Amino acid sequence: MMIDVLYFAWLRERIGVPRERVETSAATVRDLVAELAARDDWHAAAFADLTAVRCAVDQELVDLDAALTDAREVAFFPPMTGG
Amino acid sequence: MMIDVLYFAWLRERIGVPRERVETSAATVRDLVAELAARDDWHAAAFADLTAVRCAVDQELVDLDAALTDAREVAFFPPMTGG
Amino acid sequence: MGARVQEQPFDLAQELQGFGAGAGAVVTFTGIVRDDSGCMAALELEHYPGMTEQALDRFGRQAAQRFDLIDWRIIHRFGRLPVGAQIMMVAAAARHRRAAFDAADFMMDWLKSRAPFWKREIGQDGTAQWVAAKDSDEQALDRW
Amino acid sequence: MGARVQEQPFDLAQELQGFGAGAGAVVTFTGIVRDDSGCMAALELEHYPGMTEQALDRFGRQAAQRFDLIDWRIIHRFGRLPVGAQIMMVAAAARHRRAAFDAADFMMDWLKSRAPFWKREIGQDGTAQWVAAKDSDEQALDRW
Repeated sequence: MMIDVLYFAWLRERIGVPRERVETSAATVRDLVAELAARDDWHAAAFADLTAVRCAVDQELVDLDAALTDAREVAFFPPMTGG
Repeated sequence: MMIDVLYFAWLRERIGVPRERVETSAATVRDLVAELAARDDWHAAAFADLTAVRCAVDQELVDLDAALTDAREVAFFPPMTGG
Repeated sequence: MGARVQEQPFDLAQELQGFGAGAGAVVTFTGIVRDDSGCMAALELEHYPGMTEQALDRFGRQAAQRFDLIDWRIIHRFGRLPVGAQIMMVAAAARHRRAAFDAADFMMDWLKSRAPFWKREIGQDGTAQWVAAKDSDEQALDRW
Repeated sequence: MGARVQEQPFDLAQELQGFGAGAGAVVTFTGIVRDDSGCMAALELEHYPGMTEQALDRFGRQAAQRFDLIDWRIIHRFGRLPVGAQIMMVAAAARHRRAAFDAADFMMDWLKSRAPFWKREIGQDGTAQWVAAKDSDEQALDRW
Protein backbone atom coordinates (compact mmCIF):
# COMPACT_ATOMS: atom_id res chain seq x y z
CA MET A 1 0.00 0.00 0.00
CA MET A 2 0.98 3.67 -0.45
CA ILE A 3 1.31 5.73 2.73
CA ASP A 4 2.10 9.39 3.27
CA VAL A 5 4.72 9.62 6.00
CA LEU A 6 5.04 12.97 7.78
CA TYR A 7 7.84 14.21 10.04
CA PHE A 8 7.76 17.06 12.51
CA ALA A 9 10.25 19.05 14.59
CA TRP A 10 13.71 17.47 14.90
CA LEU A 11 12.60 14.31 13.09
CA ARG A 12 11.81 16.49 10.09
CA GLU A 13 15.20 18.20 10.43
CA ARG A 14 17.19 14.98 10.69
CA ILE A 15 15.44 13.26 7.82
CA GLY A 16 15.55 16.44 5.75
CA VAL A 17 12.00 16.34 4.34
CA PRO A 18 8.62 17.12 5.91
CA ARG A 19 6.89 14.23 4.14
CA GLU A 20 7.46 11.37 1.77
CA ARG A 21 5.28 8.81 0.02
CA VAL A 22 6.28 5.22 0.68
CA GLU A 23 5.19 1.88 -0.71
CA THR A 24 5.07 -0.64 2.14
CA SER A 25 3.52 -3.87 3.28
CA ALA A 26 4.33 -3.22 6.95
CA ALA A 27 1.68 -4.62 9.29
CA THR A 28 2.39 -2.31 12.21
CA VAL A 29 3.92 1.09 12.86
CA ARG A 30 6.97 -0.67 14.31
CA ASP A 31 7.46 -2.62 11.07
CA LEU A 32 7.19 0.61 9.08
CA VAL A 33 9.80 2.26 11.32
CA ALA A 34 12.18 -0.65 10.67
CA GLU A 35 11.75 -0.24 6.92
CA LEU A 36 12.25 3.55 7.10
CA ALA A 37 15.31 3.29 9.39
CA ALA A 38 16.94 0.96 6.86
CA ARG A 39 16.64 3.56 4.07
CA ASP A 40 19.70 5.68 4.86
CA ASP A 41 21.78 7.16 7.69
CA TRP A 42 19.47 10.11 8.18
CA HIS A 43 16.41 7.94 8.68
CA ALA A 44 18.46 5.65 10.91
CA ALA A 45 19.55 8.60 13.06
CA ALA A 46 16.01 9.92 13.36
CA PHE A 47 14.68 6.57 14.58
CA ALA A 48 17.72 5.63 16.69
CA ASP A 49 15.93 6.25 20.01
CA LEU A 50 12.32 5.20 19.75
CA THR A 51 11.52 6.30 23.32
CA ALA A 52 11.78 9.86 21.98
CA VAL A 53 9.42 9.25 19.04
CA ARG A 54 5.64 9.57 19.02
CA CYS A 55 3.33 8.50 16.22
CA ALA A 56 -0.07 9.27 14.77
CA VAL A 57 -1.92 7.14 12.23
CA ASP A 58 -4.46 9.11 10.24
CA GLN A 59 -4.11 11.92 12.79
CA GLU A 60 -4.84 9.77 15.84
CA LEU A 61 -2.11 9.17 18.41
CA VAL A 62 -1.19 5.49 18.55
CA ASP A 63 1.64 3.44 20.00
CA LEU A 64 4.27 1.69 17.90
CA ASP A 65 2.48 -1.64 17.91
CA ALA A 66 -0.63 -0.23 16.29
CA ALA A 67 -1.75 -1.91 13.06
CA LEU A 68 -1.43 -0.05 9.78
CA THR A 69 -4.52 -1.54 8.14
CA ASP A 70 -5.98 0.98 5.67
CA ALA A 71 -3.69 3.73 6.97
CA ARG A 72 -3.21 6.64 4.58
CA GLU A 73 -1.12 9.01 6.67
CA VAL A 74 1.46 8.18 9.34
CA ALA A 75 3.24 10.93 11.24
CA PHE A 76 6.37 10.75 13.44
CA PHE A 77 7.37 13.43 15.90
CA PRO A 78 8.92 14.09 19.32
CA PRO A 79 6.79 14.36 22.48
CA MET A 80 4.47 17.34 22.04
CA THR A 81 4.96 20.67 23.75
CA GLY A 82 1.72 22.61 23.39
CA GLY A 83 0.25 25.26 25.65
CA MET B 1 -15.19 54.45 76.51
CA MET B 2 -17.14 55.50 73.40
CA ILE B 3 -17.37 52.96 70.60
CA ASP B 4 -18.98 53.16 67.16
CA VAL B 5 -21.01 50.00 66.65
CA LEU B 6 -21.81 49.07 63.04
CA TYR B 7 -24.36 46.56 61.75
CA PHE B 8 -24.54 44.97 58.32
CA ALA B 9 -27.01 42.87 56.32
CA TRP B 10 -29.83 41.33 58.39
CA LEU B 11 -28.33 42.53 61.66
CA ARG B 12 -28.70 46.08 60.37
CA GLU B 13 -32.28 45.33 59.31
CA ARG B 14 -33.30 43.78 62.64
CA ILE B 15 -31.74 46.50 64.74
CA GLY B 16 -33.03 49.20 62.40
CA VAL B 17 -29.92 51.39 62.24
CA PRO B 18 -26.60 50.95 60.40
CA ARG B 19 -24.57 52.33 63.31
CA GLU B 20 -24.82 53.71 66.78
CA ARG B 21 -22.44 55.26 69.29
CA VAL B 22 -22.35 53.51 72.64
CA GLU B 23 -20.74 54.27 75.97
CA THR B 24 -19.45 51.02 77.43
CA SER B 25 -16.97 49.54 79.84
CA ALA B 26 -17.21 46.05 78.31
CA ALA B 27 -13.90 44.19 78.42
CA THR B 28 -14.61 41.83 75.51
CA VAL B 29 -16.81 41.68 72.45
CA ARG B 30 -18.98 39.13 74.24
CA ASP B 31 -19.56 41.58 77.12
CA LEU B 32 -20.50 44.29 74.63
CA VAL B 33 -22.96 41.94 72.92
CA ALA B 34 -24.61 41.25 76.29
CA GLU B 35 -25.02 44.97 76.92
CA LEU B 36 -26.41 45.61 73.45
CA ALA B 37 -28.81 42.64 73.59
CA ALA B 38 -30.25 44.04 76.82
CA ARG B 39 -31.15 47.35 75.18
CA ASP B 40 -34.45 46.34 73.52
CA ASP B 41 -36.25 43.54 71.72
CA TRP B 42 -34.69 44.37 68.35
CA HIS B 43 -31.15 44.15 69.66
CA ALA B 44 -32.10 40.99 71.56
CA ALA B 45 -33.47 39.42 68.35
CA ALA B 46 -30.40 40.35 66.33
CA PHE B 47 -28.09 38.72 68.88
CA ALA B 48 -30.31 35.75 69.73
CA ASP B 49 -28.15 33.25 67.81
CA LEU B 50 -24.50 34.14 68.18
CA THR B 51 -23.35 31.26 65.94
CA ALA B 52 -24.76 33.32 63.06
CA VAL B 53 -22.92 36.51 64.03
CA ARG B 54 -19.41 37.55 63.03
CA CYS B 55 -17.47 40.48 64.42
CA ALA B 56 -14.70 42.88 63.46
CA VAL B 57 -12.89 45.20 65.87
CA ASP B 58 -11.34 48.18 64.13
CA GLN B 59 -11.91 46.39 60.82
CA GLU B 60 -10.11 43.20 61.80
CA LEU B 61 -12.07 39.96 62.11
CA VAL B 62 -12.00 38.70 65.70
CA ASP B 63 -13.90 36.14 67.72
CA LEU B 64 -16.34 37.02 70.47
CA ASP B 65 -13.81 36.64 73.25
CA ALA B 66 -11.50 39.28 71.81
CA ALA B 67 -10.61 42.16 74.12
CA LEU B 68 -12.00 45.61 73.42
CA THR B 69 -8.99 47.54 74.70
CA ASP B 70 -8.70 50.84 72.78
CA ALA B 71 -11.34 49.73 70.26
CA ARG B 72 -12.97 52.56 68.37
CA GLU B 73 -15.18 50.67 65.92
CA VAL B 74 -16.90 47.33 66.39
CA ALA B 75 -18.96 45.78 63.59
CA PHE B 76 -21.44 42.89 63.70
CA PHE B 77 -22.61 41.00 60.65
CA PRO B 78 -23.62 37.56 59.32
CA PRO B 79 -21.06 35.20 57.73
CA MET B 80 -19.68 36.91 54.65
CA THR B 81 -20.67 36.02 51.09
CA GLY B 82 -18.15 37.64 48.77
CA GLY B 83 -16.98 36.57 45.36
CA MET C 1 -1.11 45.15 41.29
CA GLY C 2 -3.93 46.17 43.57
CA ALA C 3 -7.52 45.78 44.74
CA ARG C 4 -10.52 47.98 44.02
CA VAL C 5 -14.10 48.14 45.27
CA GLN C 6 -16.55 49.96 43.06
CA GLU C 7 -20.20 50.27 42.11
CA GLN C 8 -19.67 50.70 38.35
CA PRO C 9 -18.90 47.87 35.91
CA PHE C 10 -15.31 46.99 35.02
CA ASP C 11 -13.80 46.02 31.71
CA LEU C 12 -11.69 42.86 31.89
CA ALA C 13 -9.75 43.81 28.75
CA GLN C 14 -8.94 47.24 30.12
CA GLU C 15 -7.86 45.78 33.44
CA LEU C 16 -5.46 43.46 31.63
CA GLN C 17 -3.80 46.26 29.62
CA GLY C 18 -0.12 46.06 30.53
CA PHE C 19 -0.92 43.47 33.17
CA GLY C 20 1.83 41.05 34.20
CA ALA C 21 4.69 42.06 31.90
CA GLY C 22 7.29 39.28 31.98
CA ALA C 23 4.81 36.61 33.06
CA GLY C 24 4.37 33.31 31.25
CA ALA C 25 0.87 32.61 32.55
CA VAL C 26 -2.17 34.75 33.32
CA VAL C 27 -5.31 33.32 34.91
CA THR C 28 -8.48 35.35 35.32
CA PHE C 29 -11.70 34.54 37.13
CA THR C 30 -14.88 36.51 36.55
CA GLY C 31 -18.00 36.03 38.68
CA ILE C 32 -21.35 36.78 37.08
CA VAL C 33 -24.87 37.16 38.54
CA ARG C 34 -26.63 33.87 37.80
CA ASP C 35 -30.33 33.18 38.05
CA ASP C 36 -30.86 29.58 39.11
CA SER C 37 -34.53 29.92 40.04
CA GLY C 38 -35.68 31.65 36.88
CA CYS C 39 -37.35 34.40 38.89
CA MET C 40 -34.43 36.52 40.11
CA ALA C 41 -34.01 40.11 38.92
CA ALA C 42 -30.78 41.18 40.55
CA LEU C 43 -28.26 40.64 43.30
CA GLU C 44 -27.77 43.46 45.80
CA LEU C 45 -24.34 43.59 47.41
CA GLU C 46 -23.69 45.41 50.65
CA HIS C 47 -20.15 45.81 51.96
CA TYR C 48 -18.12 47.32 54.78
CA PRO C 49 -16.33 50.37 53.32
CA GLY C 50 -12.78 50.60 54.59
CA MET C 51 -12.53 47.04 55.80
CA THR C 52 -13.34 45.63 52.36
CA GLU C 53 -10.48 47.40 50.62
CA GLN C 54 -8.05 46.32 53.33
CA ALA C 55 -9.20 42.71 53.18
CA LEU C 56 -8.93 42.44 49.38
CA ASP C 57 -5.53 44.07 49.44
CA ARG C 58 -4.35 41.59 52.05
CA PHE C 59 -5.60 38.57 50.07
CA GLY C 60 -3.78 39.85 46.99
CA ARG C 61 -0.53 40.48 48.82
CA GLN C 62 -0.69 37.07 50.50
CA ALA C 63 -1.25 35.40 47.14
CA ALA C 64 1.62 37.38 45.59
CA GLN C 65 4.01 36.25 48.28
CA ARG C 66 2.89 32.65 48.46
CA PHE C 67 2.80 32.02 44.71
CA ASP C 68 5.57 34.41 43.68
CA LEU C 69 3.24 36.43 41.47
CA ILE C 70 4.49 38.96 38.97
CA ASP C 71 1.18 40.82 39.11
CA TRP C 72 -2.32 40.48 40.58
CA ARG C 73 -5.61 42.35 40.56
CA ILE C 74 -8.87 42.09 42.47
CA ILE C 75 -11.96 44.10 41.57
CA HIS C 76 -15.23 43.66 43.44
CA ARG C 77 -18.47 45.52 42.81
CA PHE C 78 -21.25 46.43 45.22
CA GLY C 79 -24.78 47.79 44.79
CA ARG C 80 -27.55 46.40 42.63
CA LEU C 81 -26.28 44.04 39.93
CA PRO C 82 -28.79 42.61 37.45
CA VAL C 83 -28.72 38.99 36.28
CA GLY C 84 -25.85 38.58 33.80
CA ALA C 85 -23.79 41.45 35.27
CA GLN C 86 -20.19 40.95 36.39
CA ILE C 87 -19.78 40.79 40.17
CA MET C 88 -16.03 40.62 40.53
CA MET C 89 -12.78 39.51 38.98
CA VAL C 90 -9.37 38.34 40.06
CA ALA C 91 -6.32 38.06 37.84
CA ALA C 92 -2.98 36.43 38.63
CA ALA C 93 0.20 36.60 36.55
CA ALA C 94 3.08 34.25 37.27
CA ARG C 95 6.02 32.72 35.50
CA HIS C 96 4.40 29.30 35.48
CA ARG C 97 0.91 27.99 34.93
CA ARG C 98 0.39 26.16 38.23
CA ALA C 99 1.19 29.24 40.32
CA ALA C 100 -1.20 31.43 38.32
CA PHE C 101 -4.05 28.91 38.65
CA ASP C 102 -3.45 28.32 42.35
CA ALA C 103 -3.16 32.02 43.16
CA ALA C 104 -6.48 32.82 41.47
CA ASP C 105 -8.09 29.94 43.33
CA PHE C 106 -6.54 31.07 46.64
CA MET C 107 -7.76 34.66 46.23
CA MET C 108 -11.27 33.41 45.39
CA ASP C 109 -11.43 31.13 48.43
CA TRP C 110 -10.53 34.01 50.74
CA LEU C 111 -12.89 36.42 49.01
CA LYS C 112 -15.81 34.01 49.35
CA SER C 113 -15.85 33.82 53.11
CA ARG C 114 -13.52 36.51 54.43
CA ALA C 115 -14.30 39.61 52.39
CA PRO C 116 -17.04 41.68 54.09
CA PHE C 117 -19.73 41.44 51.43
CA TRP C 118 -23.32 40.35 51.91
CA LYS C 119 -25.57 39.37 49.03
CA ARG C 120 -29.31 39.71 48.76
CA GLU C 121 -31.33 38.16 45.94
CA ILE C 122 -33.94 40.52 44.56
CA GLY C 123 -36.82 38.64 42.91
CA GLN C 124 -38.69 39.77 39.83
CA ASP C 125 -41.64 40.30 42.20
CA GLY C 126 -39.59 42.67 44.35
CA THR C 127 -39.01 40.31 47.28
CA ALA C 128 -35.54 40.26 48.82
CA GLN C 129 -33.71 37.41 50.50
CA TRP C 130 -30.26 37.28 52.07
CA VAL C 131 -27.94 34.66 50.62
CA ALA C 132 -26.66 32.27 53.31
CA ALA C 133 -22.95 31.56 53.50
CA LYS C 134 -22.01 28.03 52.42
CA ASP C 135 -20.20 25.66 54.77
CA SER C 136 -18.25 24.44 51.74
CA ASP C 137 -16.85 27.94 51.18
CA GLU C 138 -15.71 28.08 54.79
CA GLN C 139 -14.11 24.64 54.53
CA ALA C 140 -12.34 25.58 51.30
CA LEU C 141 -9.99 27.76 53.35
CA ASP C 142 -8.53 24.69 55.04
CA ARG C 143 -6.78 23.87 51.77
CA TRP C 144 -4.34 26.76 52.14
CA MET D 1 -17.77 27.16 21.78
CA GLY D 2 -14.89 26.00 19.61
CA ALA D 3 -11.17 25.72 18.96
CA ARG D 4 -9.01 27.69 16.57
CA VAL D 5 -5.42 27.45 15.36
CA GLN D 6 -3.97 30.58 13.85
CA GLU D 7 -0.77 32.47 13.16
CA GLN D 8 -2.08 35.96 13.95
CA PRO D 9 -2.57 37.35 17.49
CA PHE D 10 -5.92 37.05 19.25
CA ASP D 11 -7.73 39.55 21.43
CA LEU D 12 -8.90 38.07 24.73
CA ALA D 13 -11.57 40.74 25.14
CA GLN D 14 -12.96 40.12 21.69
CA GLU D 15 -12.99 36.36 22.27
CA LEU D 16 -15.02 36.88 25.43
CA GLN D 17 -17.67 39.05 23.73
CA GLY D 18 -20.95 37.23 24.32
CA PHE D 19 -19.04 34.31 25.82
CA GLY D 20 -20.83 32.06 28.30
CA ALA D 21 -24.25 33.74 28.58
CA GLY D 22 -26.00 32.32 31.64
CA ALA D 23 -22.78 31.27 33.35
CA GLY D 24 -21.87 32.25 36.89
CA ALA D 25 -18.12 31.74 36.51
CA VAL D 26 -15.63 32.32 33.70
CA VAL D 27 -11.98 31.27 33.97
CA THR D 28 -9.41 32.19 31.35
CA PHE D 29 -5.82 31.11 30.95
CA THR D 30 -3.39 32.94 28.69
CA GLY D 31 0.07 31.61 27.92
CA ILE D 32 2.77 34.14 27.06
CA VAL D 33 6.28 33.75 25.62
CA ARG D 34 8.63 34.08 28.59
CA ASP D 35 12.36 34.61 28.47
CA ASP D 36 13.97 32.86 31.41
CA SER D 37 17.54 32.98 30.13
CA GLY D 38 17.60 36.67 29.23
CA CYS D 39 18.88 35.90 25.74
CA MET D 40 15.81 34.54 23.96
CA ALA D 41 14.28 36.45 21.05
CA ALA D 42 11.26 34.36 20.15
CA LEU D 43 9.53 31.02 20.30
CA GLU D 44 8.83 29.25 17.02
CA LEU D 45 5.85 26.91 17.06
CA GLU D 46 5.41 24.15 14.53
CA HIS D 47 2.17 22.13 14.42
CA TYR D 48 0.41 19.35 12.54
CA PRO D 49 -2.33 21.01 10.46
CA GLY D 50 -5.53 18.99 10.53
CA MET D 51 -4.63 16.91 13.55
CA THR D 52 -4.16 19.99 15.75
CA GLU D 53 -7.65 21.35 15.14
CA GLN D 54 -9.18 17.93 15.79
CA ALA D 55 -7.21 17.47 19.01
CA LEU D 56 -8.11 20.89 20.44
CA ASP D 57 -11.75 20.39 19.55
CA ARG D 58 -11.76 17.03 21.30
CA PHE D 59 -10.17 18.46 24.49
CA GLY D 60 -12.81 21.20 24.54
CA ARG D 61 -15.70 18.81 24.02
CA GLN D 62 -14.38 16.44 26.67
CA ALA D 63 -14.06 19.31 29.15
CA ALA D 64 -17.59 20.53 28.29
CA GLN D 65 -19.06 17.13 29.00
CA ARG D 66 -17.06 16.35 32.10
CA PHE D 67 -17.53 19.73 33.79
CA ASP D 68 -20.95 20.59 32.37
CA LEU D 69 -19.65 23.76 30.72
CA ILE D 70 -21.95 26.41 29.32
CA ASP D 71 -19.24 27.55 26.92
CA TRP D 72 -15.56 26.99 26.14
CA ARG D 73 -12.91 28.28 23.79
CA ILE D 74 -9.39 27.26 22.83
CA ILE D 75 -7.13 29.38 20.64
CA HIS D 76 -3.57 28.34 19.88
CA ARG D 77 -1.08 30.21 17.73
CA PHE D 78 1.80 28.89 15.64
CA GLY D 79 4.73 30.51 13.83
CA ARG D 80 7.30 32.89 15.25
CA LEU D 81 6.16 34.52 18.50
CA PRO D 82 8.45 37.13 20.09
CA VAL D 83 9.06 37.29 23.85
CA GLY D 84 5.97 38.79 25.51
CA ALA D 85 3.57 37.59 22.78
CA GLN D 86 0.51 35.52 23.58
CA ILE D 87 0.86 31.84 22.69
CA MET D 88 -2.59 30.51 23.44
CA MET D 89 -5.69 30.89 25.56
CA VAL D 90 -8.42 28.71 26.96
CA ALA D 91 -11.68 29.96 28.47
CA ALA D 92 -14.28 27.97 30.38
CA ALA D 93 -17.74 29.16 31.45
CA ALA D 94 -19.75 27.18 33.98
CA ARG D 95 -22.50 27.71 36.50
CA HIS D 96 -20.10 27.29 39.39
CA ARG D 97 -16.56 28.37 40.12
CA ARG D 98 -14.99 24.95 40.75
CA ALA D 99 -16.12 23.56 37.39
CA ALA D 100 -14.77 26.58 35.49
CA PHE D 101 -11.37 26.36 37.21
CA ASP D 102 -11.10 22.60 36.78
CA ALA D 103 -12.16 22.69 33.12
CA ALA D 104 -9.52 25.30 32.26
CA ASP D 105 -6.92 23.23 34.10
CA PHE D 106 -8.04 20.05 32.34
CA MET D 107 -7.87 21.63 28.88
CA MET D 108 -4.38 22.98 29.64
CA ASP D 109 -3.10 19.61 30.84
CA TRP D 110 -4.22 17.95 27.61
CA LEU D 111 -2.91 20.76 25.45
CA LYS D 112 0.52 20.59 27.05
CA SER D 113 1.31 17.02 26.11
CA ARG D 114 -1.31 15.85 23.63
CA ALA D 115 -1.73 18.74 21.19
CA PRO D 116 0.66 18.33 18.24
CA PHE D 117 2.79 21.45 18.74
CA TRP D 118 6.55 21.64 18.97
CA LYS D 119 8.38 24.65 20.31
CA ARG D 120 11.79 25.94 19.38
CA GLU D 121 13.57 28.71 21.27
CA ILE D 122 15.20 31.25 19.00
CA GLY D 123 18.09 33.06 20.70
CA GLN D 124 19.00 36.68 20.21
CA ASP D 125 22.12 35.34 18.46
CA GLY D 126 19.98 33.40 15.97
CA THR D 127 20.56 29.92 17.42
CA ALA D 128 17.58 27.60 17.67
CA GLN D 129 16.87 24.86 20.19
CA TRP D 130 13.93 22.47 20.48
CA VAL D 131 12.11 22.62 23.80
CA ALA D 132 12.01 19.21 25.47
CA ALA D 133 8.70 17.90 26.80
CA LYS D 134 8.51 17.81 30.59
CA ASP D 135 7.82 14.59 32.47
CA SER D 136 5.70 16.62 34.87
CA ASP D 137 3.38 17.65 32.01
CA GLU D 138 2.96 14.01 31.04
CA GLN D 139 2.25 13.00 34.63
CA ALA D 140 -0.29 15.80 35.03
CA LEU D 141 -2.68 13.84 32.81
CA ASP D 142 -2.97 11.15 35.47
CA ARG D 143 -5.06 13.55 37.52
CA TRP D 144 -8.01 13.30 35.14
